[in-house]
Amino acid sequence: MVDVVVFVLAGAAILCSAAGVVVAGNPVHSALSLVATLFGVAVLFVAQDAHFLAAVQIIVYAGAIVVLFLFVIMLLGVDKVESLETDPIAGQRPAAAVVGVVLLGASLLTLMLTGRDNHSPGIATGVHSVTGPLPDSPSGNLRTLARSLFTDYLYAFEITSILLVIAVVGAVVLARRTRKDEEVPQ
Amino acid sequence: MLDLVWLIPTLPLAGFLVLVLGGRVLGEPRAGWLATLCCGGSFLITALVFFGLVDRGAADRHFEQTLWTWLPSGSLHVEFGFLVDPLSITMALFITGIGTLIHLYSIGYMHGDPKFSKFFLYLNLFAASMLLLVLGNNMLLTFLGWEGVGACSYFLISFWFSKEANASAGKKAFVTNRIGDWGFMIAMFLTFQATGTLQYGGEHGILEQAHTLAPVTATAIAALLFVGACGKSAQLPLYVWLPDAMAGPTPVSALIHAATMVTSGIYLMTRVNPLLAQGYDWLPNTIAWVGVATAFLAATIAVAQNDIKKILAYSTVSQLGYMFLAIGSGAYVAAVFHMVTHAFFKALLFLGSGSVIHGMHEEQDIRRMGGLRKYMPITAVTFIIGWLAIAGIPPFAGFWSKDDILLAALNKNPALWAFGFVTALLTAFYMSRQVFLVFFGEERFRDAGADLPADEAHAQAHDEAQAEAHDGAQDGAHDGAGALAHAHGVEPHESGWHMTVPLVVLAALAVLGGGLNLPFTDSSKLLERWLEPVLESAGRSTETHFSVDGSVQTGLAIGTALLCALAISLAWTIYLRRKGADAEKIELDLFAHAWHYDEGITAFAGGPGRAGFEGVAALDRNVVDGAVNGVGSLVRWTSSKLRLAQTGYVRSYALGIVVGAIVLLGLFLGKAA
Amino acid sequence: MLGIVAQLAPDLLRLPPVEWKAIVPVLVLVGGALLLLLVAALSRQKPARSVYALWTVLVAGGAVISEVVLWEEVTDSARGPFTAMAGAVGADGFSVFVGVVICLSVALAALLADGYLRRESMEGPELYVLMMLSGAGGLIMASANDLIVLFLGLEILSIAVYVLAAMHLRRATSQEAGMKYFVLGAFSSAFFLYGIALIYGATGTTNLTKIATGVASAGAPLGAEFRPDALLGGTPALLLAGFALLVVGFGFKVAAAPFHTWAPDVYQGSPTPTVAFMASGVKVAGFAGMLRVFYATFGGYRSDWQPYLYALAVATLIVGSVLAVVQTDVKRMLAYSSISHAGFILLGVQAGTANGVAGSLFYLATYTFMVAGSFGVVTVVARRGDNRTSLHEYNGLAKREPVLAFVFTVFLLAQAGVPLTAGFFAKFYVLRAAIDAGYWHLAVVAMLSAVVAAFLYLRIVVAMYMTDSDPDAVTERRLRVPYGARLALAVAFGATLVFGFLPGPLADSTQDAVVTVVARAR
Amino acid sequence: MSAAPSLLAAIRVTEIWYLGLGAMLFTIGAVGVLVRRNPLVMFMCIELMLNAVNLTFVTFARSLDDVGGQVVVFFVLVVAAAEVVVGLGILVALLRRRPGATADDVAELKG
Amino acid sequence: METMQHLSPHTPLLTLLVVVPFVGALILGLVPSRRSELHKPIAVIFSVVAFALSVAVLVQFERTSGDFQLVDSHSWISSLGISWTMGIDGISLFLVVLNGLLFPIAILATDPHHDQKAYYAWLLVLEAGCMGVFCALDLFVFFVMFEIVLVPMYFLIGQWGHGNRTYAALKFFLYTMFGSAFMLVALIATAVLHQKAAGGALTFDLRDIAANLAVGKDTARWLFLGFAVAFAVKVPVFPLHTWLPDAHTEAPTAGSVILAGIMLKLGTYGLLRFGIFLFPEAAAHYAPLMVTLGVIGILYGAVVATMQKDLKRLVAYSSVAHLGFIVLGLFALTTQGIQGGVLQMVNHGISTGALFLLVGMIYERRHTREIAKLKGLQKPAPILAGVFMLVMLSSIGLPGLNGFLGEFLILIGSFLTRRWWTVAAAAGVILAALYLLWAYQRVFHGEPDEDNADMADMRWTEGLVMAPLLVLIVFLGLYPKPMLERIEPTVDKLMAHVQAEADIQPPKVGITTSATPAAEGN
Repeated sequence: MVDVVVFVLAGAAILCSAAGVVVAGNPVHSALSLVATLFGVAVLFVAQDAHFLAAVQIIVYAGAIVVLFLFVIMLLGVDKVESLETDPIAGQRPAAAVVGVVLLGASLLTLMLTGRDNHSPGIATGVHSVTGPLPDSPSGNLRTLARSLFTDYLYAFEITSILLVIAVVGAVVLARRTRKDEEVPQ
Repeated sequence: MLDLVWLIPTLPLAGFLVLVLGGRVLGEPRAGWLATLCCGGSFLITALVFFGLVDRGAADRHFEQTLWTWLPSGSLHVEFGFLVDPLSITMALFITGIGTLIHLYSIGYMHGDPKFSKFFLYLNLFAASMLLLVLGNNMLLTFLGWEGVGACSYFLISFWFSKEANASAGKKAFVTNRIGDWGFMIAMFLTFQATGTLQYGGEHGILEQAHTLAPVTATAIAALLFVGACGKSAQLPLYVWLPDAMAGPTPVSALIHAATMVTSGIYLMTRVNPLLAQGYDWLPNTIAWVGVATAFLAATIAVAQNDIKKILAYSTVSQLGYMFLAIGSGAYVAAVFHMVTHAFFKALLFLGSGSVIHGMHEEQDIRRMGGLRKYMPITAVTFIIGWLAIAGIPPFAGFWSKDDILLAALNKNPALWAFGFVTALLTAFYMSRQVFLVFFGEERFRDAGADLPADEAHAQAHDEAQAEAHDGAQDGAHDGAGALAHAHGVEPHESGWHMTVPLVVLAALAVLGGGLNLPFTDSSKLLERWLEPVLESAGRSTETHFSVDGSVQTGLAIGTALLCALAISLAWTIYLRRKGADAEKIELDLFAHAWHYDEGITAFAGGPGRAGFEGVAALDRNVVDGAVNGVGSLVRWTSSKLRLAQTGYVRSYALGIVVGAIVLLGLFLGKAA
Repeated sequence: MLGIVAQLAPDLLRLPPVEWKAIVPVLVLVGGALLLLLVAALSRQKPARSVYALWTVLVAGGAVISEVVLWEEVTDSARGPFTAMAGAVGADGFSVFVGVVICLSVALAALLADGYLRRESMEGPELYVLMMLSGAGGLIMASANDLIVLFLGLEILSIAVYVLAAMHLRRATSQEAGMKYFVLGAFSSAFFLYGIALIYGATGTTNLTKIATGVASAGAPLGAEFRPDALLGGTPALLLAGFALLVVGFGFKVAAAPFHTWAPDVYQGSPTPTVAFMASGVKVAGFAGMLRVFYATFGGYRSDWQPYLYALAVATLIVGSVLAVVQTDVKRMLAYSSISHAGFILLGVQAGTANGVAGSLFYLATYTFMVAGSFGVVTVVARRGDNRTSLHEYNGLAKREPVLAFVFTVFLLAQAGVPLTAGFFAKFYVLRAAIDAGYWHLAVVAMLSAVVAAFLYLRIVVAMYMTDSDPDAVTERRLRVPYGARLALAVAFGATLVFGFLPGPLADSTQDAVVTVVARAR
Repeated sequence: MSAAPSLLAAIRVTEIWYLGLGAMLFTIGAVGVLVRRNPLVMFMCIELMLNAVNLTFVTFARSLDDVGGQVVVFFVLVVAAAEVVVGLGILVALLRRRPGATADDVAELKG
Repeated sequence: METMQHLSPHTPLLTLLVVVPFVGALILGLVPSRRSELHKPIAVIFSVVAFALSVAVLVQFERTSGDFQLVDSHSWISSLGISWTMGIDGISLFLVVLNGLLFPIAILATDPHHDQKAYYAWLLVLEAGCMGVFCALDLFVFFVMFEIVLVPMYFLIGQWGHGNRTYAALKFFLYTMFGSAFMLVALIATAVLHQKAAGGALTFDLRDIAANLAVGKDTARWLFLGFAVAFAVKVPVFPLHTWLPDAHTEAPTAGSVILAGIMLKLGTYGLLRFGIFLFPEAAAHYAPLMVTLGVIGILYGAVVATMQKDLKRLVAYSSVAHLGFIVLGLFALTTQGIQGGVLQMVNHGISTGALFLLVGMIYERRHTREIAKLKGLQKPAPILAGVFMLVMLSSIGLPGLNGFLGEFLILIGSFLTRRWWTVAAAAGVILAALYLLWAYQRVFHGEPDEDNADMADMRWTEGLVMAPLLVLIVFLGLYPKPMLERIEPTVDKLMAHVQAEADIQPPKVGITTSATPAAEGN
């Protein structure tokens, strides 16, 4: 019963704040809504016994990424409220609405179809515990995760470093200032 | 001696080649003499071959000479070879004979023309082609000659090409002939399919196989060949080119458009007479009716013509109609007989008219002549002989041959005879009209142009195109001559010996030509006996079994001659005694306009015909090519519309991605569901 | 550090054996990039700029050499393909072949970039660093034997290219291109990732070998043609939806319609040498992933995904060729042409046969040269500012620059598929595969679209040879073709012709490089 | 009184709840990208989508009793971080030249 | 000739035929542009050498054999079973010789006004390609050659053509490529299906495939259509002909000569070799269609030609009509029809080639091809007019000149199997006279106006160049036996093949072979 309540509350929070990200005129509000969403997701991680991930979610996402967003908002002063009454691209918004509904419908349909066809209960038809079973206790979560990360996913783990190098180099390159007089006439 | 046959066409051909390469170097008059010698040499060889043939027995008068294999392809095997038999050698004889005379005549006639040597070059080529036509031992070689003479005719009609009308006339002749040639070609295809060969003679030749053919096949082949003959020999409905062909120099009219080329249709039909015999009866009937209709129609038209050559042209058409009447009636001998006599007197008439034109400084309108006998006596006398011959006055050549034809027609169908008979009267009448207006009566050429009746103005206008053509004879340098003649009048003069000698010779032949086939006794029917080997294979006897007895025949002949004389006197009354006062009662507008037939065709070709062609061309531009360009435009249009989706807005692109994802999801789920 | 941990607590962490051989090419590229970055950052006086390009070419060459060494092993019948790094890397002929092509693409783009950077007064070795790292991402994708590794490789490849696209800071269009590419790339990545999640749910793993060989609930392998639905009846919707979303991701990377919309804008706006890399290297990597996942891993589900790749191929062919018709910017034209080429390559992919894979690989390899050469010419003609790319700039080029025009013509005709160029054989091989698999109708569509596309190439030829120069172009200074670009063009030109006359060796290697399920751990 | 709790107790939160929620979140993110003009907000929406995927992974990990799904989330986080860094870098470069530009304003390249 | 006899039978004459002009083009490419005095001599030398080689081929040809001769085969792409196989038989022999003859003439007869080097180089490439088409016995090599000729011709039209040249060049290229698109698919399908059905290795060898084409009847019909479309465009068969007038009209004189003289024959040759020979049953099945299109082409081409205002366009449409005859002949499927078709291919090449040369001479003097602006040219230029007349009469099909015999054989052959079509087709003979004579009248007859009065007559050099064609026009009209007897064995063999495969009876000819005359069914 508790999990139902948790799910409903967290789910509602996630959906509401996610909607907030989309509809908030001020990007700062959007960013804050994003934080709320991330928290909600973290709660659901906990509800599914992914305690460590929940922590990382909060620290990395809410703590680092959203801060970065806010930082850029402040840096560039793009915190001006966007008028959301109309969309300059004709038909974009209704199309988005239709597309959203259909996309959601398709996703849910997928789940339902899978549930229908699947003889075993549940949707995930896959083979169980291929990489390794989840730990029984929350305390085992970190250890299991770490072992998997450094064995089965060692390669993936190592190559994320390349990603980070690129991010750094990219940021440096793009943030470089240029003299105005060198502007290329278009 | 028969082995020399290859030399017959080769000599004029050699002359042609020499003139092509060195004609200009030779110049006038050597080029003309060379050509004449070549033609004359050819005549001599023909004569030698003729005697060689005569030497052989009547049953053995068939000789073939193969030079090389021309067209070997599968079961089709066509040789380049010659066939010498009484028919072909008869043709060759009068072709080379008259040809030589006309070559000679032309030396005088073409005097001073800047393209003197070129004229003889064409004449020699024509002679060679014509000889190939008659001597060829297969249909394809005949066809080669057939088209060759057509091409030469084209060259010569448009010889003075500076005038558009001449050029048009040449083209018209060629194209109209081609319509006939279409029939000829189909006939060859059918022949090949039916018999497996195109050779005339020999064991497996067409003529041998003819009687084994199904009647329908034989009829089809013969009918198609007749289509070809209609083109070449200017029969209805294809005769229209011949009157226009008078645009060529007069010797050409004499040689090609009177004596030789136009008779090749007769030759062809005679050559394939076994096919006609094997076929259904409706075909000879049709041929006879076409012939007589042409004869009658052309005669009526000739009545109302004022151009001296045009009268003769229609007369030629009319006489050719007679020959087809003979063919259709099964009287091949009569046809050939008339062909020969006609060659004599019509060549004579044309050459005479050429002499007149020459003497009148390119005047061709008979209304501006008159009384010329005083100025050009030799021309006048010979012309008058020709006139009497064609008018069917005994004992001139025309009387005998025409009489043979009328008898055959009567035998076939009295109605045919009736038309033929009326035509004979008309012939006598219009020829008399011409002779009287040209050589007798008052001299109208001094104040020419002034006294043309006003109501004839439009007729004049109609003739303008043609008249211009003749006015402009002798190339651009002479252009003004005709007009000058109108203004100041001319002093007619007799032509030189080059021109008069052929006239005299031909006049003699026109007088004596009837002797070839006199109807009195079997032995006097020289031509009939001579041609017998060619015709007996027809399966029908050449001995025409007349349904009327001899005395009736004689009576009819005499009656016809008398009535012809009456027609002459009628012409005398109208044109000499009453000076053409009531002429318009006979020279109907309908006749002057050639029954509006040619005009109708011209109007059709220039109107709906041309519009149709334009329509197809427009179809090609707009629909066929339009479809191609349309595809291009469609792609371009699609592109320009599709690129609107490429808005530049990143959100639209994202929308596209989502839509794409949804579509793929939908497709996959559709599979799952 | 991990090693230390592993030594200290062997039972806590048992590190998988590291098969260096399999990852050396990646390491060479990454190491080369990092070395360059360090040297450039630390050295006092900047080395001559050409050194950067030279270094990049050397590094790429080194990677190629290491790939060739690997090739000897994986194509050896006695040894054959193997997995490495706990099954995350699959070293087979396919990964090697694709890796070589990507390295070539890096080298060619670097050669073009050399003169370009100097002309545009752009600094720094970062471009080369990013290119090498991006190339490393491509290599990772090619050898990925795990969907997550594949995804990471894709991101490494893409994120570097986003930066490359936006790098010309003085061209507004460059940033626009970067922004568009980034937003859409990240967007499509999310779809792709979602797809991975669904497949994970459907199969229980992200490891391709395991997916392919299958693990029954009892734990016994079912063999290469494992299909869960064989037990359950019907392919699970989850898996199918996963396919669909993966197609979205791959389709975006290879610029297949309707996920192509970014390509024209990005190609037009990005620095031209970068575009050369984008059109070759990125596309190659995208197709490599696609082949690995669909052909090798989900080969048993061929009948499920083939129809949709078919539809994708048709749409791509048509959009690419038709939309090119009205373009007036050469870079944009070539962008559309690259879309239509993607359609042709899809022909081979969707055939779902070994011939198809080989054909696609042949196409990718030769297309790399053609497109790098084409954009090389565009780079040169664009002059300083990189914005003289409109078609009329090419008017009368044959008069002014006969050699350049001729070389460009060869590239264009090759792309049009004129025989005796590599482009013809490329088309020939994929067509043959499609026809062999019974898709002759698709082959007809492809050839017809090639006709439409030919119009675009011919238009450029018309401009160069059959149109007079613009008046001001005549008075301008002659074009300078930098040595790097010369070399790149010469190599591309040579390859285009050589493979056009003698495609045999290359085609034979593509046969050896047909992707398989790599199951053997070394 | 006891009926409601027992009813509630009868309801089990199964994986489909989570998966459905993930799908909704994903859709909201996707729609957000389509309707927002501020590039920053668009990035945020993409983050929403990635989160939805993370949620899905974690859910599958639990139903499959497999740790792999959870590990993947790590990598997704890294990727998200790297993406944001580069994306914001591009945005900075762009907006520095054209302050206040929205995604729609950057549409010079088209056709 | 002596030396030719001494050529060893192993000399790869046919390969040399292709290689020599190509090498010439390469050498020309290496000669500097400013050494313009060298360009034409080099081109002439190589084309004359090629001609000499083609004469050597003629001499070495074994007259009585219907097999492929002088076969010369080298493996090219072994994995696909593609080999460089060259060989000729009676069908291709004279086309090769004609090709060898027309190129030196075209090169000698005209001078480009700019870019000499490229002009001659393209012409030589074109010659190599055309030689390749006629000699290739490998489907693939044939296609390569068939397609490669587009490029030089495209440049010849586009760079040295007249007014609307780029449009014409584009149209020519794209239209032909459109056709080839189908052929390529059909060609690959043929090889692939043949392999599948017959087993063994993939092969593109024409002889192997034709010997036992192991595909189903319906499949073969589709394949035939694929090939036929390509050839129909090239021929061109109504309604796919509209590229031709544009291309012919806008091409430079040499281009028009080669287009009409040689390149249209690629289509008819293809129809014969890769249509009828390869798919006899399908050819017989579609013969009514092809024959109908041929007949429509004859009449339609003639009618449209009549209304043309441009002299070159008129000649171009006359080609549509003439090629209609060839199509009719080929698909009559009789010995005479096919033999006539082959003969007519050569004859049309000679006479239309000559006609285009003459039109080119007029254009060079008067700078217009508009019929309305030309008048009375016979007066200032009687020799030109005479030569024109001769060539024109050959084109009209005057017996005694070469044009007639081909047409006659075609018609007599087609009459055996397609009577009513032939009756209609023969009417084309009338129309041919109409449009050509009318054109001649408008151009050469009449009184020249001042623009035309001073036109120069033919120079002796021009006459010398024309002379071989004129001699051939007359010679082949009177003595075609040397040609026919070399063509016949091959055609007999082909007919036997067709009759066996398509299960048709040879047409009955003559009374002796049939109890009831064929005409009975009339």
